Amino acid sequence: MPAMNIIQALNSGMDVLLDRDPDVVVFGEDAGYFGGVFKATDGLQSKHGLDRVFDTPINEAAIAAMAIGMAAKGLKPIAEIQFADYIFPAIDQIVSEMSRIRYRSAGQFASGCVIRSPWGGGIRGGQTHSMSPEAFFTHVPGLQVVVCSNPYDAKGLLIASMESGDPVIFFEPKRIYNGPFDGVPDTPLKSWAKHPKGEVPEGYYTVELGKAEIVREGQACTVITYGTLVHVAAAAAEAAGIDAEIIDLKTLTPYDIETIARSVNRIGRVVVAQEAPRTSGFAAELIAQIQEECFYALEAPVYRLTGWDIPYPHAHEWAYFPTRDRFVRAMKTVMEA
Amino acid sequence: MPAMNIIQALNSGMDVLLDRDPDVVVFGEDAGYFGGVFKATDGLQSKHGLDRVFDTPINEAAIAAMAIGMAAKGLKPIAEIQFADYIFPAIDQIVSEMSRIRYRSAGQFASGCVIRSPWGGGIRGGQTHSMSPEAFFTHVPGLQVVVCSNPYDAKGLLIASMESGDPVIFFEPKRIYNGPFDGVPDTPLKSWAKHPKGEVPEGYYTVELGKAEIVREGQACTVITYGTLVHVAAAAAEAAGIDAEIIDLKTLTPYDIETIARSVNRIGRVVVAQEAPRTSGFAAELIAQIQEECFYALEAPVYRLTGWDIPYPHAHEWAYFPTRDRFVRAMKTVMEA
Amino acid sequence: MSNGQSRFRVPAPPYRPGDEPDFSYLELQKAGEASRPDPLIAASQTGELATGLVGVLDRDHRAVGSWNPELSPEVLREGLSHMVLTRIYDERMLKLQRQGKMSFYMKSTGEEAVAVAAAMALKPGDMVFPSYRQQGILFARGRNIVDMMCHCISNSRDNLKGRQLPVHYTWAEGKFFSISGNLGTQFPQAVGYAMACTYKGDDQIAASWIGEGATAEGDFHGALTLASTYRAPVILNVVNNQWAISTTQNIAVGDAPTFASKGLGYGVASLRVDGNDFLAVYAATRWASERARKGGGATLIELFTYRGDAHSTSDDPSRYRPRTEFDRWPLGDPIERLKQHLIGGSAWDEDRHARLEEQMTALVVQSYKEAESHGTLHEGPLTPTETIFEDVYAKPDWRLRRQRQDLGV
Amino acid sequence: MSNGQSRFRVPAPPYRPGDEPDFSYLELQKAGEASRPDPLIAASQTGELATGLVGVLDRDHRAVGSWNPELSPEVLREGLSHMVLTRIYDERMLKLQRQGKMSFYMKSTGEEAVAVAAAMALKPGDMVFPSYRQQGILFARGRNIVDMMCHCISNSRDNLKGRQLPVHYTWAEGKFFSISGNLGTQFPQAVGYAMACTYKGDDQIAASWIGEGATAEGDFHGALTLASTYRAPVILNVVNNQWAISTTQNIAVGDAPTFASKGLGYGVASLRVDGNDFLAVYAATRWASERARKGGGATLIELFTYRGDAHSTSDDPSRYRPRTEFDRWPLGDPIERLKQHLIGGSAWDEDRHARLEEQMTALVVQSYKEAESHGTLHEGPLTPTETIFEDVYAKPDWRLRRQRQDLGV
Ligand SMILES: Cc1ncc(C[n+]2csc(CCOP(=O)(O)OP(=O)(O)O)c2C)c(N)n1
Ligand SMILES: Cc1ncc(C[n+]2csc(CCOP(=O)(O)OP(=O)(O)O)c2C)c(N)n1
Ligand SMILES: [Mg+2]
Ligand SMILES: [Mg+2]
Repeated sequence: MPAMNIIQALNSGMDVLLDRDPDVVVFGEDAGYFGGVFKATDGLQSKHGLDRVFDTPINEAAIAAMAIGMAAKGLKPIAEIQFADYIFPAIDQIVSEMSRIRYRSAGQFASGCVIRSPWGGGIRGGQTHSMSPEAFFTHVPGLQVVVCSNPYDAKGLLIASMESGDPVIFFEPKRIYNGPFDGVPDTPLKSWAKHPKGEVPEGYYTVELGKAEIVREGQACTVITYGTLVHVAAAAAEAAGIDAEIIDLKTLTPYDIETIARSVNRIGRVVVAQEAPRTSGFAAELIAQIQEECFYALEAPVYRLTGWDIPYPHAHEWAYFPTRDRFVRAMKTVMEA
Repeated sequence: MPAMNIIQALNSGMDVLLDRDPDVVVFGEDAGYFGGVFKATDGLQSKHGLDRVFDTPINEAAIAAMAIGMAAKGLKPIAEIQFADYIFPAIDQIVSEMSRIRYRSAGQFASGCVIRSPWGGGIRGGQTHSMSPEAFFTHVPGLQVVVCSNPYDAKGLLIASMESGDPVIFFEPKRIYNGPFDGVPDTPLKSWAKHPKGEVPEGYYTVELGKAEIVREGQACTVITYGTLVHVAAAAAEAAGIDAEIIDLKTLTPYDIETIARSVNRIGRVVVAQEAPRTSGFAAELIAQIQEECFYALEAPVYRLTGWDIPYPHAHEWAYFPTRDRFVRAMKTVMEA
Repeated sequence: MSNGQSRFRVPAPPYRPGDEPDFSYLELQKAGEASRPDPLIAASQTGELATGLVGVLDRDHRAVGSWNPELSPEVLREGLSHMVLTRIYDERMLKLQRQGKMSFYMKSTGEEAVAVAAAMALKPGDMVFPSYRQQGILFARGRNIVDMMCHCISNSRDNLKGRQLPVHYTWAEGKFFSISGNLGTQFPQAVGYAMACTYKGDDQIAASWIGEGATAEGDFHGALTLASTYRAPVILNVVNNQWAISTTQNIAVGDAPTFASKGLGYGVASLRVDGNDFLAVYAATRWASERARKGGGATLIELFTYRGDAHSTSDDPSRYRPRTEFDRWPLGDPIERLKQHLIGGSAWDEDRHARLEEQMTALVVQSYKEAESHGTLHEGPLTPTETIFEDVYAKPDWRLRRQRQDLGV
Repeated sequence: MSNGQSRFRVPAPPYRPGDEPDFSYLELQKAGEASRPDPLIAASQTGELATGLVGVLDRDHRAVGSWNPELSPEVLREGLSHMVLTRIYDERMLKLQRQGKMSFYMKSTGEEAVAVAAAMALKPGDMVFPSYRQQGILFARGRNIVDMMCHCISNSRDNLKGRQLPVHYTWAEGKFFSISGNLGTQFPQAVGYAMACTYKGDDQIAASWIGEGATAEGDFHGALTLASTYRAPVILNVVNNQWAISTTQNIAVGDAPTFASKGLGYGVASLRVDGNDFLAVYAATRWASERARKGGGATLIELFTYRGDAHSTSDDPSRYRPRTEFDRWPLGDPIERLKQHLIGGSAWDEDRHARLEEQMTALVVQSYKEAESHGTLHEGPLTPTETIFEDVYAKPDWRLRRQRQDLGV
């Protein structure tokens, strides 16, 4: 199996979808000729044609609306929002329309599509190229929210998302596009080539939505997270020699409550981590559900490890980011409580 | 003191602000000549002039942007978004701009303003006139989110919001504009005239932001909520003879953790209620914080009472709404756990 | 500071309650004056059409000029019949709303031609993305009236399972997209649909309608930008009925010459049309659909009309405009005008009209009886409660399964 | 299905890498041909100006025609000096970025006149809402270069406390609003500010700049709608530098004649201007500011120019356009053109120019030394870490106090 980074895996996923189904179309700002500012759609236009992979005007609302209209006619759009920070102009079309077309038409129409978007910080992007706005979408009935954390999953989840028939907000942690990240500021880039999930089949396969994965088994505490922080958590466990069980959620809505509860009920000590600002982030949802589901198993308060309630800063990025050291501290706190 | 309903109290609050400060301006769709579809700005244009209280084009993003630009020049805008469901077209201007101007300019500019919006369901408004989108805004650093629950607070919180200097998203539970609601479907309308908080001073006063109020003292369980549901909770306690302590949050960000923790630490049994869909709602935030803050005091899982993860239905509105009966069940559940 | 005088300009409508409306200041091009160019002309050549007024029926109700679509009496009578039905239906539903049979209603009084003529000029396979004031399309496309009513009273036969406010119809079979309560959102969606038509290589097009007030939304701009960029086969209709709830069209139009002229800046063909002239609306829609189908791209059509009644059952227009405005409206009543045209051509008479009205009233009354037999909002039966958990996703996940259980349904 | 052929139309740029660019197909009005009307004419009368091209400097670098602002040699030399400084600053900052001194940089090469001439034509009290490519405004308004650099390298003296990406300046004292990373948002904000100016009754106006690509955003429409409705004293500039990262202006403009012509649909005066002609940009801005100050409302100005270098330090333009495009650009280089104009009028010579460049280079080098003495992004010192918790709110609440504690700063 070839080694791919996340960008290559996504590219391969879209290529497979375009090959298999003539109704699939791919579009976004700079996504056509140029292949996207992160190159995720590189080469797809020249291979599949100008009307299947194309550039759009800079209007995210119109991009989402176009997807809705196309889906009503039976197409299967994959739209790119250049940075997750720029999804807000489209949020009315996503929240008020896309997410509800099936419901409000009682199933007569649906808006199956994938909205892909580079997501998260750790790349010195400042406040407008670093956001993790997943919580805005996990609150919306009718949407599925996916955050991938490695090349293998990226491709498999992307294909599964397209096949779900529902609108899927598909966030891609850009910090780890080219290699996993251990959460140590300014650490040299590692490559996906050495990571087991960097091996990606060329052809068709899916990774099931709604299923989390225990990426590291352990007995001392459960760490539940997604995206970039999956790797930071793993690095923290290694670095501090903590026997943590690490759960990569992959799908945020619906999240895999079974896998979570099984682990928490067994271990009773939990860290939930997100990169987004703390208040009303997705970690809060997980904690609210965990305390309901596993109340009597909990031996310590669930530790909520997050970004701060501030815009993502530029120069002090690492003071905002949930680094490896903050993970170690979090794990120790729940273990010692 | 005159009896006022919430609309009259808000109207009086804006009138006071317009009188006291020439920099205050009021605008929104139908907010000028007509005085707003709920009449909150009734009479203000003829009293204060066409350039202080005026109609806007139907573009919520432009309304928010206008507020930002005006605030940069020192004006103090109060903008109305006709229904909270229609705030989404403005969310980019609010999230990416208004909330961050102070931060990103390091204090050189600020966007102090109030965005008022009728909020919540229970009025047969269907999915586009019933939403409670507070959680979208509580996740945004730089915003304050307020939800009033009675005439006295409505006016006092509105004036305090304008004076805070920060952008405040000010949600008004339209179900209780004209009288409190006990959460029993199709119950006859009660009037504010008989409610102690229906007495509203004519002149200037404020209700402090960030402070919750214990609207009912009790020993059996703590109910934390805001807006319409404050009254539903109280009705449930009365109806079922439950000795519940009911906390009206009033300000969601920053919420009054002290008042919450004091009550929870004392009682150990908690219901948190919101009308919005369940997943990633603001109740999750409160629960996450409560389990951290009061872990060892909790005697039962915090009960999360919410709307369902579906768009607000029209005909089956009461099957969605957290009714008095659902409150009773929630309280009993935490008390019996 | 406050002297009641505007220091920036806030546009006002010509008349407010108490004023005597007089629309003679409106300089409207007369029927027949605008000439009909080839549908494939350059958008830039539609400048005069965008500020003029495409009209066919003159003051004497004769069809004049090059836009005359030369429709047969049968077609015209069909159009008249749909319009009459629309109006009677609206009246009846309003009454029923007042009686508490439904939560809400919105009439289209005075705007029937905008919907009916356009729907008749389109092909049945063309997809429509309407706003909440084009119920006429449904009649023109032959929707079952009982079904429409069952939706409005949210009963057990409501094809939307009680999920939507009344009048927010969906009818996939009739190529009628789900109506949104959010203004303007359907405009760029229609363009996406139209692009998909071209992509699929079929002959279909899309059409959408928004109010003049809603043109201020960003989605209006998104729609026109997409339509221009991708040369999409779509008809973008702006129903300028002069009012957006209490807000005058002056607030939306500002200093712009007309709403139609906004299309020119995008290089989109633009027409302003007498929206109360069935023949003009029909002809303009035909022109635009021919343009779209032949690869000429989008057309923006402003339908100049007047909202004859309240915005919805939630407002009282006498608070913000003179009661007499509709009577003084210089473009008259679309039904009356088509009726007189037919009578003038001896293809219709007062008796037949009276009978048509009777028939339609009977149909509506009868239909309502049948509809009510399937329940009403307040008395039921409704769709089963558990259906509120369906159609959120293709398949419900554990959250919805649990929540349904929690509700005990 | 896929035959590489478009079934809906996807506009392409004239040239892609490997092509030999030839812009002779552009039919641009010549300098001096457009005539300058009274600034208070009706917006509808600006139609030809919106599709033409306001120009002053002809091919021989003479100032011709009625738009000639008749500026003194002193003013022109000042403009030249700001433009030269802008370019040298950009070059230097790019190099420093490549050396890792800052995280990111965006040059304005080729677009210096757009910013510098406009800033000089405005009054100092006028508020500007720029995009990220009008650094020239700061030089024209006399901002301290060391301060600018301290921002770009996010050091301890960064007036934005390291919170913003480089080039996203704010300078309240110089009436320079906070630059956003989100495209287009500043456009309607500027209109709100302009309305407030009128409200306050002062003589100030607002001006904003967005790229041609960003005109597709809904905020562009919101801005023009507000400006038209409230007749706000604002200048809305669209910098058409032909590219939006890799996306050709054709994608944003679609079938529209020009970006300027989009203003006409709103009843806003509209001009297309040679953006590489210092005198034309100056004259157009003066015209628009006179219009605004006298109550004529907004003007939309399209500045026709070319993005001479990469979009930012994150992209490589040779992937999507021919390397030679800028050389072939028919409107030349704004600096070279003003320089030749001055030389032609014997108000400048090559020696003085060489000295100017030397001085400016020295200034930039010297300033950078000073800036660096206050730290750099990677080596510090930065603003103290705890400042990340400041300015979120007027007063930090318990959440931020705790979080600061948690971080241990
Ligand atoms: C996004 C959004 N904002 C506000 C509203 C509230 N609203 C409903 S109808 C209406 C007026 C619409 O006027 P117009 O577009 O002219 O259509 P008309 O009702 O005249 O047909 C408003 C402001 C809404 N439904 N959606
Ligand atoms: C809302 C939003 N969407 C997308 C982007 C990403 N983006 C940054 S610059 C750019 C191109 C802008 O082109 P243009 O408006 O022509 O300005 P120019 O860079 O040419 O000056 C894009 C798409 C953004 N910053 N904001
Ligand atoms: Mg209208
Ligand atoms: Mg550009």
